[in-house]
This record gives sequence, structure tokens and C-alpha cells, in this order.
Amino acid sequence: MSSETVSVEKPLVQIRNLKKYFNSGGVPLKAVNHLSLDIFQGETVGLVGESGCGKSTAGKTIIRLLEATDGEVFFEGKNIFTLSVTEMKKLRREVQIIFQDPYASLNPRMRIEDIIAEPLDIHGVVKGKKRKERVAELLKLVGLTPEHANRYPHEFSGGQRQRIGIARALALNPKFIVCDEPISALDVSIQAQVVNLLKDLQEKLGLTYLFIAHDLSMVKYISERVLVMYLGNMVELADSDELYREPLHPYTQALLSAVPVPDPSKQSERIILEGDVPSPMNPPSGCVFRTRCQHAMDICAREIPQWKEMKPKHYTACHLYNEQKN
Amino acid sequence: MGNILEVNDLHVTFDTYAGVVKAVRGVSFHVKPGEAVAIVGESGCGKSVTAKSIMRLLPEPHSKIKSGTILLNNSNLVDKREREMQKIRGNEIGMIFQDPMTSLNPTSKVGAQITEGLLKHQNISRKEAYQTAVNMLEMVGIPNPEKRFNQYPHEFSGGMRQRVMIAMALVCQPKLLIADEPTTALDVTIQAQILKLMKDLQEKTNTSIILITHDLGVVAEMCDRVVVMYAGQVVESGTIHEIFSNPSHPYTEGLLKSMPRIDMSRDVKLSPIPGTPPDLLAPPKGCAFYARCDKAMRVCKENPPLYEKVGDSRYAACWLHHPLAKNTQTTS
Amino acid sequence: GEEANKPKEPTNNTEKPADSEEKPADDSASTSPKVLRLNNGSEPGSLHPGTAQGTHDSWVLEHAFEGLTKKSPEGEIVEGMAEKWETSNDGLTWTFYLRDGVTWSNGDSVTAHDFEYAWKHALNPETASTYAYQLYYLKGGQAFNSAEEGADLQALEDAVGVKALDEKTLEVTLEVATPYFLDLTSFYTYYPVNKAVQEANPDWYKEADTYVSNGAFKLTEWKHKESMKLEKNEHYYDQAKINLDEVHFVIIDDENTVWQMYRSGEIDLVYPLPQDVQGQLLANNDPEFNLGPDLAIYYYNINNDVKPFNNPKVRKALAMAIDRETIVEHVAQGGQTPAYSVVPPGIPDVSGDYQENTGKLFEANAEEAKKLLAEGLAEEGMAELPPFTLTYNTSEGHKLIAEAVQEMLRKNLGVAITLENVEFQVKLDREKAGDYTMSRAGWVGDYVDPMTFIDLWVSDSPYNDANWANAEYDRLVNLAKSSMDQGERMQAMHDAEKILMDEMPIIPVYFYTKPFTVKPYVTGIYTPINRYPQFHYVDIKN
Amino acid sequence: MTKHKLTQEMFLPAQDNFKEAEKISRPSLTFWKDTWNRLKENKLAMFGLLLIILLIVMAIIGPYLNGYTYYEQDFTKKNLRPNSEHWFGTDQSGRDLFTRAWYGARISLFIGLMAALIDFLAGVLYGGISAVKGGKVDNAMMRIAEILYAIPYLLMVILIMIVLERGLWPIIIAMTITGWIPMARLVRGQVLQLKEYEYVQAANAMGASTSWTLRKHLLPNTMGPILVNVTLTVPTAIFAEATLSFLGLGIPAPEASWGTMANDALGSILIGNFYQLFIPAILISLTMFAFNVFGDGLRDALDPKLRK
Amino acid sequence: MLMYTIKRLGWAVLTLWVIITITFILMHSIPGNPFAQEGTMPKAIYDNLQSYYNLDKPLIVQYGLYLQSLIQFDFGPSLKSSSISVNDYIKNGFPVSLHLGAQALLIAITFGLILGVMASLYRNKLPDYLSMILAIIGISVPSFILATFLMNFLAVELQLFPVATWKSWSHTVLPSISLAMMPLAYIARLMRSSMLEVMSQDYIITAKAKGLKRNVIIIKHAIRNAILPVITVLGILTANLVTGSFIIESIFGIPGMGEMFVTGISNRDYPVILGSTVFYSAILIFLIFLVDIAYTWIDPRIKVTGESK
Ligand SMILES: Nc1ncnc2c1ncn2[C@@H]1O[C@H](COP(=O)(O)OP(=O)(O)OP(=O)(O)O)[C@@H](O)[C@H]1O
Ligand SMILES: Nc1ncnc2c1ncn2[C@@H]1O[C@H](COP(=O)(O)OP(=O)(O)OP(=O)(O)O)[C@@H](O)[C@H]1O
Ligand SMILES: [Mg+2]
Ligand SMILES: [Mg+2]
Repeated sequence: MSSETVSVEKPLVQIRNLKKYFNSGGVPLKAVNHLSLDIFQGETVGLVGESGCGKSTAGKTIIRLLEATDGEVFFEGKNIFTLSVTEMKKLRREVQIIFQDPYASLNPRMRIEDIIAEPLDIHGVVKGKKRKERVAELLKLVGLTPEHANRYPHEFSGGQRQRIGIARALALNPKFIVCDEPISALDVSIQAQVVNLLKDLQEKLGLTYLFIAHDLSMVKYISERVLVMYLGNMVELADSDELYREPLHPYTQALLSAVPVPDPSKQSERIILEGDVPSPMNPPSGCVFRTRCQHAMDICAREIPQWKEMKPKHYTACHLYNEQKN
Repeated sequence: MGNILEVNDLHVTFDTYAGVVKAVRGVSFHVKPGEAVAIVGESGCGKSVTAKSIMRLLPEPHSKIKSGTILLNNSNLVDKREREMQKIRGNEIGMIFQDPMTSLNPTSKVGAQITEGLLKHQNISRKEAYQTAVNMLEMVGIPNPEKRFNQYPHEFSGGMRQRVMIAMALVCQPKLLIADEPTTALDVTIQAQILKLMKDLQEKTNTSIILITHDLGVVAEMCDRVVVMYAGQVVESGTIHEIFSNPSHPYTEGLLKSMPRIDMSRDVKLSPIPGTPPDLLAPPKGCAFYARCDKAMRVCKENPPLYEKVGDSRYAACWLHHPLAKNTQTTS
Repeated sequence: GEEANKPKEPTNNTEKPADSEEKPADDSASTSPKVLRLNNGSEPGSLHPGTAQGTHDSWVLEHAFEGLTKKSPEGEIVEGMAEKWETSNDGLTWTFYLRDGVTWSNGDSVTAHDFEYAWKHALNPETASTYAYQLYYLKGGQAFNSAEEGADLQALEDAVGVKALDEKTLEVTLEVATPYFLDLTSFYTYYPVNKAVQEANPDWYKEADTYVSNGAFKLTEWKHKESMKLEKNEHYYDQAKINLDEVHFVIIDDENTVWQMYRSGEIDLVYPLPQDVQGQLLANNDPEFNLGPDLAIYYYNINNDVKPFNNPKVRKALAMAIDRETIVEHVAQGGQTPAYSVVPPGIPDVSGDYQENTGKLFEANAEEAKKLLAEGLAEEGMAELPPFTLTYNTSEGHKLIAEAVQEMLRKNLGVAITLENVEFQVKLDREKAGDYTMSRAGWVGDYVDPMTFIDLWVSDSPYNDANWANAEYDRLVNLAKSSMDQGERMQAMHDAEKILMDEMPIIPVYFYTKPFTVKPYVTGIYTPINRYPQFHYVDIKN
Repeated sequence: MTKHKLTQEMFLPAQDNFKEAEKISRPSLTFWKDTWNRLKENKLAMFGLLLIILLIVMAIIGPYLNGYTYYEQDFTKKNLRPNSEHWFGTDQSGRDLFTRAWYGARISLFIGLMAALIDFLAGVLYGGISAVKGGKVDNAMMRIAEILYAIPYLLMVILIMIVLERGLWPIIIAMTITGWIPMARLVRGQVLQLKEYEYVQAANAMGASTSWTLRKHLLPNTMGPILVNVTLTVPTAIFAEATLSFLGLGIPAPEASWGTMANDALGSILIGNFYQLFIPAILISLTMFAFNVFGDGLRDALDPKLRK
Repeated sequence: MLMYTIKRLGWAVLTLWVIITITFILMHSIPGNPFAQEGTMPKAIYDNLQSYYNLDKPLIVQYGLYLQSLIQFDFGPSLKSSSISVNDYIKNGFPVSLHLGAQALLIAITFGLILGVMASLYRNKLPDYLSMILAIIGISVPSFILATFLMNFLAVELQLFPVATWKSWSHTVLPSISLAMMPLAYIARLMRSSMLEVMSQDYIITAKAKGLKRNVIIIKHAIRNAILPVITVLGILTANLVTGSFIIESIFGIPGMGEMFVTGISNRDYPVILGSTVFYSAILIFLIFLVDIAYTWIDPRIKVTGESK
């Protein structure tokens, strides 16, 4: 990757050729087939893509919640896959994740207060009264009331649970947060609150996010850069304005056209993707998207398209553009 | 009346050690045959609880329907016995649950979970059920359905599980489909696919849909009418056009305002509704939105506004529609 | 309860699923076989006369085999396989003449060679027979059995004092004159073995199919650890006196269960009985209850090496502080005889009963005991008896007795003793090692002569766990052993016993009895003193 | 709804509404206090607790209540049924069963509780660590447990008896030496299941150590089976003590324990003296009842989803 | 899976070897010897016995000899009974113990599950209390007392069943019940506890939403999720039950192999001790392996087969 273009900033997270395969019943399921990405300090990178294309897996693998099949991830220059247990524990303070599933990631036997304070307890940060105060503060941050602290997860609605997860991730003031669809279960008003909050924190503390979401308008709004994945592979990466203005990859184009517009009178026309999503256990040869691509060509079946910088800081992997350039 | 479903003044409470949570406090709305009604609202305002009440699936015994009626084709579900409800569930009313991770049985194969409803309600063979289920999986966009049929939920991604839930609810082709945030976990292309599927189903079998969602885009695309809830109550209802173009409750207004648009710049801040919703353990006496409303009036604090007709097909619960309010609003 | 007394009418138990065909015959069905049903406490280890050990083996063997002599219902030694015998004057050579026409259950005739073969087989060190020492009376018997590895076994075997002079005549040469040798020849180690059968199939005795015996019954079924079936041996010379057609043994070791089976009519005879039941039956004078004599003593070993128990007065004080009547009446509850000496009743003296002639050699007397203890302690330079431990091998009965003894010592002497129960194996180990102070023991006589008890405490006896030594005692025992004069022998043993009880290296408690119950329709049971109840001549009546 | 008395003035903009953060103060309780509160509401569980306390109190004072000792024999008064003098009757040696029963309670309750506690600690630690660590560690730990469990128990007990002085501790060691293994396997099985839950992953993401994850997430969520097993350990231990006494490891006679009392009385059924067996059996059942209802209550109280 | 099985087999052999070795050392280090009796037997007799059974050889040689014969599946002779070898003990006894154990297990599982499920469904109602009382009795009344009672009342007083021995099916009823009560109660309690957990899960609501009948939900969805703890305990429980219970077999006079474990040790019958240990260990190891397999089968999320984490 062209690191010379961004020589000013040092990347906080460097992902190199990350792979994660699941072994279930012989054939490996290539959830993340290839991922290389630099995430810079203070930046938000959006990660979008088909559901099941490996976004959550990528997010979890990057912070070593799942053991990678191959590849490396550097955090502040340290390869986190080789860290010892104690070093890892230190790292966990800096790196957090907001889980996609708000309920399953909350222990049903713990009170909200204990859930949110858990990272504080684990790292022994604050105790006693301070702890309570911090929890109250966090609850307010995510739009819940301190009164909620004594309840149990099952007493909350889906969105409320999601906010608890967010509060927990923020508790330690981490440097880097993988946000796995943190706002999809929230109503728009709370979404706005949370997004504003994330942005504020970013400004104040220089937080860095990997923001996984389906809501493209939100992704655009919050991210500097957006990475599009399809079937475990990267298909396009660009500054978000750029990406939305001029999507290069046919999949990105289809994705953008499918965004529903919250205005009953203005319904857009869509690129409806034909065919089925291929199975990650048996991905198509060549370009993985070719089976559903309007522009598919012969070469797409034969060769895996190269990941190339088409425009400044705008990368994609598509034969369409190779052809054009040649 | 011709309403397939009519909910009148529904009250639902939860007994907790902390006290009684009044999750739903007098909800009324109706659904006509073939109609798609959206329920939107603050998270935690009681949408899911309302939906579960209709299915009579509230966690017994510590929650109960305090009062109100739920009429499905004019027969009151609140009075039905468990055995009668079993015939209705899955068959006449299908439901998609909000949390796909915990709503699927982790130890049962996905295929089996889809077919068992079929086998129960329809008089078909195992083989046919299998075929239908595989078709259904394909329809909700799950690749390789024959193989996936025999996998367990944990081997699916979040979105795929959601699709399994959808397939499960749709497979019996219910008269009324309650979809509790069915597409939140899905990417837009699949979402479009699912919405299309639901629409097709609606057209083909005249199914009615109650769609609970936060995505106003989806509402705009799918639904005919919108019910807006806040703190366990309905604050406004009307057709989508009316609501989107001219919300008549400050909460709805705030909701629309806090949405990002795809064409919005990143530097502009979103404008959420300030404050937090009330705790339903002790809901406020007056208007529940009072503490967050930028148009609040003194009357709002102590007096609950009435849910009244404010337009052709529109109802709202807000003191602003009171004749006396017109004066002050213009003056201020 | 009274249920125990009410004889169950077995035939009207229509509900009872099993064994209905095995019910004792009544008048109308006099043709049905006569069956005796009883229990053998555990699986016989070996039903081979040479390797059998213990009562569970012997009960079956005694009915399936017959030695040169046998015990009559009156308890006398009578002719068995031998119709007559002669003794040399020095008592060392015995000649036995077999009956005519005695045969094995397979039809072979029983010969003197079978006896010679059997005895030598048991003595052969390679057979590793546990009871071979019963044959040590034979000349050269011990030498053969103790042969070191590499010794000339054939030569040693040939030197053993048993020889078949011909088919019918067996000549036996003894090491020393043994007055009670005749009694021994009725013991199972002296039974014959069918030489031909054994040589053809050394495993003949392991299963019923190949089993060959010469007694009143033959083994026809053996389900290991489950049951055994004996049938009348039609080749038995005296079969006219045998009324039973079959004997069914079940193999169950839980006494309570066996009693319950008896109550519900599944078996006809119970021995041994549970302790609680014994007491009740005895107290109620139950007609089905029988008290047979036994040849055994219950006693406590005292470690004579431990101070102050090296002092006879201290030991005697303990013995005198124990109230044996209470123990027998309230704890053991089996009609036992309180023991004030060591040789049990039932052994004939020159005239009368040996034990009766002995009489009480000491008294239970708490006052006297206290005095003796004080004296003894003073002699040892001690102020009071330090607390010590009484060890017994685990068993409900031993425990109750030990508890009673503990209380008596506490009340009568004011001594505190601790009870400690251990596994049987551990107890033996500790006794051998001298690692005990007071321990429970028992001894069953091997033959009907006081010597089987008296010689336990000679100073070099391996059974002398008390580690007591007394030269005069040793002399008297030697005298009794070598003398052929019955009067002299008996007197020497009486004298020795008196010394033993004066010195009190062991504390006798009681003489055992053989309490058993048998259904009223079973007649003809007899109980020789050192045998289980014998059912050779049993008849089943309605 | 108050439709009346609406004045124009009421429709003036409210000034203070944003500050109107309604304070519904609820006492903030710690988890255990919360659990205790829930437990308190469960009458049956509290009854169980009361019973446990009562049993313990009786174990302390019971042996002194009617002036007899546990060892004094009186053969003139043997096998008496319960009466005004001997409240629980007498045994076959004429000893007062009331005194013996409560004397036995000391030993039995102590042994039962200790065994339960040790099994609980060892089993939970071993099983929990084995499951959480997984892979090679799990395999090795489980094989070791298998070996320990398969070696004849009696051999180990005999060895313990030889190596150690007599007393209560060897009994407890003998009882727990392999007793914790089923518990460990149970915990392991549960934890294997639970550790795949996302909230455990979440804890990992926060950098939780193994012991933290075990303590905070895995064990609370497997408390149900653990409590069942723990309550089961109590009577098992009480009777195991009686069995051990066959090997000479139990408490020495004439001291009493419920297990040995039941053992001793077994034969008395044959002569119709059921009460001698009933007394220890009822006391053990009562103890079990108390522990079970209390355990159930505790289990329920630990599960916030269940109400009332 | 195949790999895993092979790996576990290797472990099993290793485990067995360690068990044999430790047992061998233990049994020779406790006091007592197989031929001890009240009063010592003459030394010659003792020596003859020792050399007959090779006990006079150095321990390490005895150990080697034992392993050698074990490889040929020969467990050696019994020192206490010359009529049957240890192989015979197992061959005769195991089918009986297996029969009894399996029957007891069947009773325990069937009724345990039913009781546990009922108790959880009717939590704090009559069925719950009834099952709890039954469970408490099952747990606090050990098998030997229960057996004595059943025998006294059902067999002797009411004459409904035979008292003892092992002949017909009716002979198996009382011992099976006596043996089943404890595991039954245990399973019921465990099942109740985990059913309570499961019944409040979301997927149960999902199943209800499909209109399934309650029984179907319980059978298809709840039990499988709740049964894990029961499966866990079944491993050890089954191993113990099918290899026989000394107490029950001796009370009812059943010719099973349960007796081996106890009398082998109290007689210091070394080959019997080792034989019963090897046999029991093999069964235990096998059943624990099955349980581990069952885990992944019951809850596919569980990974025991591979390296996890
Ligand atoms: N089991 C319960 N016990 C106590 N309170 C509950 C329970 N379930 C729900 N509630 C409360 O009821 C209220 C309504 O919840 P509901 O799930 O209906 O919200 P919702 O509108 O579906 O929200 P979301 O959009 O976030 O899913 C919430 O405030 C919640 O805290
Ligand atoms: N534990 C697992 N075992 C086997 N396969 C898995 C596992 N977890 C995920 N997968 C598979 O990996 C692929 C990617 O899953 P992942 O959860 O990363 O998708 P995603 O992009 O986050 O989708 P969504 O937006 O729906 O959450 C899917 O095909 C899924 O079935
Ligand atoms: Mg995901
Ligand atoms: Mg909801």
C-alpha cells in the first residue's frame, strides 16, 4: 500500500494480509479472505458490505478476539498476534469492541452497573464511589438514566441494551474501538446522540474507530474513509465523500443505489443485484462478485482482480478499470 | 369495521423487584387487511412489548396485560386460552423477533427450526416442508440453502440469522405479520430484497404487516401508515405522507430532524432530541415528552394530553393541538 | 415382631413368582422331590478337598464327600469309607480297611490309592494348599510341604507316611502319636480324590459337570456366586438313609437378606443369623430356633510387651472388670456361654466335659479388679492406667461388644479406653507387628481336643499374639502333646489352662454357639460341635 | 383526564422543562444485597435457612438437654421406643438416642458441610480452569481426573488411614479426595457451553483474566447445577463417613454420627424397631430438605429473570 | 473426528497404564496380605502360596508379568478362589451388573427427566414440591436403607416380589429401584435447575411464536438445551452403575461384579483388584469420551474435539 501518500500521520492500526477461515465440516469457510488496511490515529474507517461478508469476523480478528488464520495486525507498531498474556491485557485497555448483538453480549446475571463497570474493575481503574459516578456518567452519555444501573439486561429493550454495550466500550477511554453495528438497533434520535457522542469523543480524545454498519448514510456521515467488502474480500476503499460521489466498483454502486430514502415521495430507482450471494465455502473463481455483476467479463472468471489505486487514495479491485487503463 | 387487528387501550406492566414497570400505557391502533403499518419510536418505548402482547408471548408470570383488548378479526386475543393461541401463532400471526442471536435455538439446526412451524400448521410431508424451507431460505437471500439448512445458528452471521428468523415467520404465510426490526442487521441490498419479499407476500396473499423499525427510509418505502410511540404511549399516527411531510407531534418532528441524509456533510452536527426518555417505573404525570420538548407548555407538565383526531386520518396526543395553544404558539 | 414366629405357609403364596415348584411336598404330591433350600454365605473358594479352605467350602464338601470316618448325629466318630481300622501300640501306625463297594459318583470305586493320592496331593508344595498343615501329623508331611525350591520332591513325597497297601487297605504312619487322629480323618483335607478323574482333568472341581465325589450328595449345578445344587448320590453306599432328593444353596452373604428370605419362605434353614434376630428368637423361645454347640472362643489379646500390661495383675484386673453375663445376654444375644477359661464346652474329658471339669478359673468382680489394678500399677510404679486403645476388626457385633467393654472398664475401673476398628487384614498385620495394646480375637478349634486351644499360647506359637511366655506352661503343653495317657494329658492341660488364667495374657469373653433356624417341616438336622449344621439325614415333612 | 380548568396561562411555554430530569431514586444495591433481597422474599427458602440454623443450634446444645450422655449404657432400658424420659428412645445398648442424635449432628453436619465446601471449591476451580483453558490443558487435566477417579477408592482410603492420625480431617480428606471430580466434570461441561457465549467473548475483549471470567461470568451462570451438586454432596458425605468406618476411618465408637446410627439400626428393622432407623433418616432428610429449598431459593435469587 | 477418536484412544491407553501402575503401587503399599488369617499359617504353607502365585518375585517382576498377561487380556487368577479366574469373574458378573445397571439407569433417566421437567414447569407448585420431596428422599435415603425397606415391605410383608437372588425379571425389580433412586433424584434436581434456565430463553419464545404446543417445545427445544449437566453426570454415573454396586448386589444376592471392587481389596486379592480396576477404568474412560462427543453433538457450539481459542 502506498504509505508515502500519508507520510504525515502514523497509522495506529496496520492490518496486513489478514485471513480468517472457519473450519466446519472439512471445507474451510473463508470468512475473511484478504484484508490489508491502515487506520490512522483519530480517523474513522467505515466498513460496509453484504451481510455475512465477514465484517464482524474481520473486526473481531483485528483485535484478536478470534485467532487469525494468517496475517498480522500492528497496533502502534506492535504485532498484537504475538503479544503475551500480560501485554495483551494492557492492550485491551486501549482497544475495545461494541458487539453487534446487544443482548447476547451482556451477562444476564449482572446488573447494568456491574456490566458497565466491568472493564474498570478488570483493570482496577476506579473503585467505590468514583466507580458509581463513572457508571452514571457513562449511562447519561449514551442516553440512559443512572436509575437503570440496578436493573438486569433482560429488562431492557433492544436499543437500550445496545447503549449499554456502547457505554461499556467507552468506559476505559480506549484509543481504538471496533464498532460492530453499534447503532442499528437504536432509533434515529438516539442514533444521532450516539454518533454525536462518538464524534465528540473523537475530537476531544482523538479516538479511532472501525465503524461497521449497514446504514450507508450514517457511515458516510461518520467516516473519513469507507472500505467496502464482499465475500471476505476488499472491493473498494476511498474517502467517504469520494466513494459516495463516484463509486467505482459495481458492487458499491449497487449498494448505494439500494439505500432507502426516508421520503415516501422520492423513491429512487435501484440496481437490483441478480442471482444469489455465493457461499463463502465455495467462492467463485476470479472476481468473487462476478456472478452477480452487470459488467462481468470473461477475465473476471479467470483472474482475481488486483487491488489498485485508481485515483488518489481511492482503491478498488475490479477488472473493469484494469481494462480501461490498459 | 374490517380491521384485521385492533388494539384498544392496551396496558402492560412488568413486575420487577424494583417496582412495576409500566411498559405499555394505553396503546391503541388498528391494522386493515393488506395494510402495512409502521410502529416507530424511541427505543424502549414499548414497541416490542406491544408486539409480544399481540402474540401473547409476554414472559409469564411477572408481566401481564393489565387492561385493554386486542381484537384479531374481532375476537379478543386477551381472553384466549393458551391452546387457542397455539393455533393462531405462527399460522395467523407470524412474528419476526428483534434479537436474532438469542431467538434461535442454538442446539437445533436452522432447517429444522424453519420446518417445524410448517409441519405443525400445514398438512404437508416432511419432504415438502424441506423443499418449502429451502425455497424460503433462498428467497431471503441465503446462499447455498441446502447446505445451510443443516447448519446451526452460530455458524451464521448476524444478518443471516436475521434472515432465518424472517424465513421462519414467512414460511406459513400468516395473515398478519409482525416484524420487529426485521432488517436492522441486514445490509441494504439484502434489506431491499427482504422488503421486496414482504411486499410481494403482502400483494399475493393480502397479508397485513406491522413493521417495527427505526429506519425511516424503510418506513417510507414499505408502509401505508405510521404509528409513533413514546414512553409506552401512542403520540401520533397517520399516513406516511402526512407524517413525513407534516409531523404533528414535536417528538416526530425531532425524530425526522435527527436523521442523517446521505447528502449531508460530515461537518454538520446531527441534531438529536436532547435529554433522555422517562423511566417507565414512574412515568411522569403529564406529557411524557415534556422534559425534552422544545415547545413544552406549562400545561404539559401535569396534564396528560389526549390522543385525538387532528386530521383526516390523523391522531395525535399533544397539547399543541388544543385550541388554547394556538394563541400562545403564535405569540411566542 | 410376631411375624418371625409364624411359620409361613409356603404353598399358599400364589403371588410368589419363583420357586413355586421347589416348595416342600405336601401329602397330595408326595411324588414331588424333597428339596432343602439354604444359604451358603459366600462363593466357595474351592470345592477340592485339598485346596478347600474355610466353612463356605466345607459345608458343601462335607455333604458331597466322605472321609475314612464321619461324624454321627450323636457327635461320635463312626465308620465312613473305612469299615474298620487298627492302631499300633505306639499309636504311630494306623491301618484303615475300606468298605466293599464304595464308589464315586461316576461309578468308579473308591480305593485306598485315592486317599493316598489326595493326601499327597494336598501336601505337595506346588499345590499350595492352605490347609495342608492339617496333614502335618503324617510322617514326613511337613517336610514334604515345606520343601525348598530345588529339593527332591519325589523322594520327599515317597517318604510321606501314607500308603495304599492294596485297593482296600490304607496304612498311615504318624510323626507322633496323636490321640485325636481319628477325629481328623473326618476332616475335609483327609477326604479322597478320584485319582483317575484328577489326572485326566485337573480342573474337574471347578464346574458341576465334571465334578466327582463320593459322599451322600453330588454337585449337579454350580452357578458361580449365585447358587449350587446338590442331588442325592445314587452311588452312595448308605443311600437308603438319605431322604432328600436335592439341596439348593443360594450364595448370599448378607445375613439380613437371608433372614428375610427365610421369613418369606424362600429358604428353609438359616445359619448364621443376624444378631438382632438371634436375640429376639432366643428371648421368645421360638420353636424354629436352634442352638447348636460350637467349638470357638471370643477373647481379647493383650500386648504383654506394653507397660503396664506386662504386669499380670493389671491384665487380670481388666479381665475381672468385664461383666460377661451382660455381654452374652444383652449384646451377643446368641445364647453363648460366658468364658472364664479358654477351652470351650463340648470336648470330652477323661470323664465328663472338659470345660465343666475346669469350672470358673476366675471371677468377675469389680471391687477385686480395682484392688488388683492398684496393686499392679504400684508394682509398675504408675499412679493410674494411661488411656489405651482397644482394636477390633470392623463388624457390628464386635463393635457393640467393644462398646460394652469400654463402658464396663470405665465404670468399674475408671479407665478411659478408645475404640478403634480396622479392617481384618490390618488388624492381623498390626497384631503380628505387636502394634496394638488390646485387640479382639477369636479362635475356632480345628479338632475336638483341648489342645487345639491350649497350644495357642506356648511361647513359640505363631498364634501367640499376646507375646506371652511361660516356661511351666510350655512344659505342660509338651507333656500333654507327647503323652498317650489320656488322664495325664488332660490333667496337664487343665494345669496349663489354670496358669494361663492366672497370668491372663488374653481375656476370654465367651464361647460361641451355633444359633440357626430351620422350618418345622425340616427334620433330621444335626450339629456336630465343630461343623456347620449337617443335613445328610434330613427329611422334609408336611 | 383533567379536561377541566384549562387556562390560557397554562399554555405559556414552560421554562424549566429541560431541567426536569425526574429523580426516581431507587436504593442502589450491590449484587449480593440484591440477591439477598430476592432470597428474603422466598418464604420456603427462608424456612430452609431457619431449619439449617435450628439444626446447627441443636447440634450445639442438643446433647446437653436431657441429662444423658452419648456413651452411657443401660441394658435394662435397651430398645425403648420414644417416651417422656428418652425423647427419641434408646438404642440396643440402652443409650439415649436424643443425645446421640444431636451429638451425631455435630459430626455429620460438620463432615457434610466441609465435604460440600471442599468439593465445591476444588471442583469449581479445577473444572472451570480446565474448560476455560481448553485444548491441551483441558485434555491433560481431564485425564488426570480420570486417573484419580479410576484408582480404587478403597485403596486410597486405606493408605490415608495408615499415613494419617485418626480424627475428623482424615475422614474429610478421604471423602473429598475424589469427591470433587464429578463436580469438576459438571462445571467443566457447563463452562464449555457457556464460554462460547458472546458475553464471555466480551469479557475477553476487555482483557479479563481467566479467573475473572470464571468468577464473574461463568460460575454465576452455572450456579444451578453446581448448587444441586453441592446439596447432594452433603448426604453423600454423611453416609460415606459411615462407610469409611468399615475401614476404620470413621469416627471411633461409641461416638455417634447419623450415618453410623443409620447403619447400626439397619438390623433393627428385622425385629420391628423402625424408629432407630427413622431418627437418623429423618434428621438427614430434614437437613437435605433444608439445604434443597435453600439451594433452590438461592438459585432462583441468583437468576434475575425469574420473579416470585 | 476420526483423528480425535484416535488421539483419545492413545490417551486412553496411556491413562490406563498410569492407573494400573499407581494401583499396583498402592495395593502393595497397604498392610495385609492375601493369605493372612486369624493366627499365622505355618511358614511353609505361606511360602507355597506365595510362590504359587508368583508373589515371592520382586515387585517389578510381578508388575512386568502382569502387564504381559494383560496384553493378552488375561487378568490372572483370583487368590481367593481357585475355581474361577478374574476373567471368569468379569465374564460371569458383568452381564448381570450391566443388566441391573442398565435397568436402573433407564428408570433413573426416564423418571428423573420427567420429574425434573415437571418440577420446572410447575415451579413452586404442587408437582414441584412433590418431585422435590421425592428427590430429597432419593438423595437422603441411601440405597442400602431403601433396599432394606423395600425388601421388608414389598417382598416379605406383601410378598409382591421375591426377596433376593437373580432368577427372573421380578427378581430385578427391587434392586433396580433401590439402585435407581439416587441417580433419579439427582437427575431430577439437575434437570429442574437447568430447565428453569432454558425456559426463560428467547428461543423458547420463538418456538412459542410458531404456535408449537408446549410439549413439543419442551421436547424439541428445551430438553436438548437443558440436558448438558445431566449428560455430564451420566458419564461417571453409568460407569458406576453398569459395573455393579457392591451394596445392592450383596443385599439382594446378585451375582454381579460389584463385589469384586470391595472384596478384592479387603481380601488383598491383587489380581482381582487390578482386574476390576482395569475393567472399570476402561469403561469409565470410554464413557467419558462418549460424554465429550455428546457435548458437541448436543451443543454444536462446544468445541472439545479441536484446539480451542
Ligand atoms: N422483562 C422485562 N422486565 C422489565 N422491564 C421490561 C422487560 N421487558 C421490557 N421492559 C421495559 O419495557 C419497556 C419497553 O420495552 P420494549 O422492548 O417494548 O421497547 P422497544 O420499543 O421495542 O425498544 P427497541 O426499539 O429498543 O427495541 C422498556 O423500557 C423496557 O425497559
Ligand atoms: N463461529 C463460526 N463458525 C463458522 N462460521 C462462522 C462463524 N462465525 C461466522 N461464520 C461465517 O463467517 C461468515 C462471515 O460472518 P460475519 O459474522 O463476519 O459476517 P458479517 O459481515 O458481520 O455479517 P452481518 O452484517 O450479517 O453481521 C459467514 O458466512 C458466517 O456464516
Ligand atoms: Mg456482523
Ligand atoms: Mg424492541
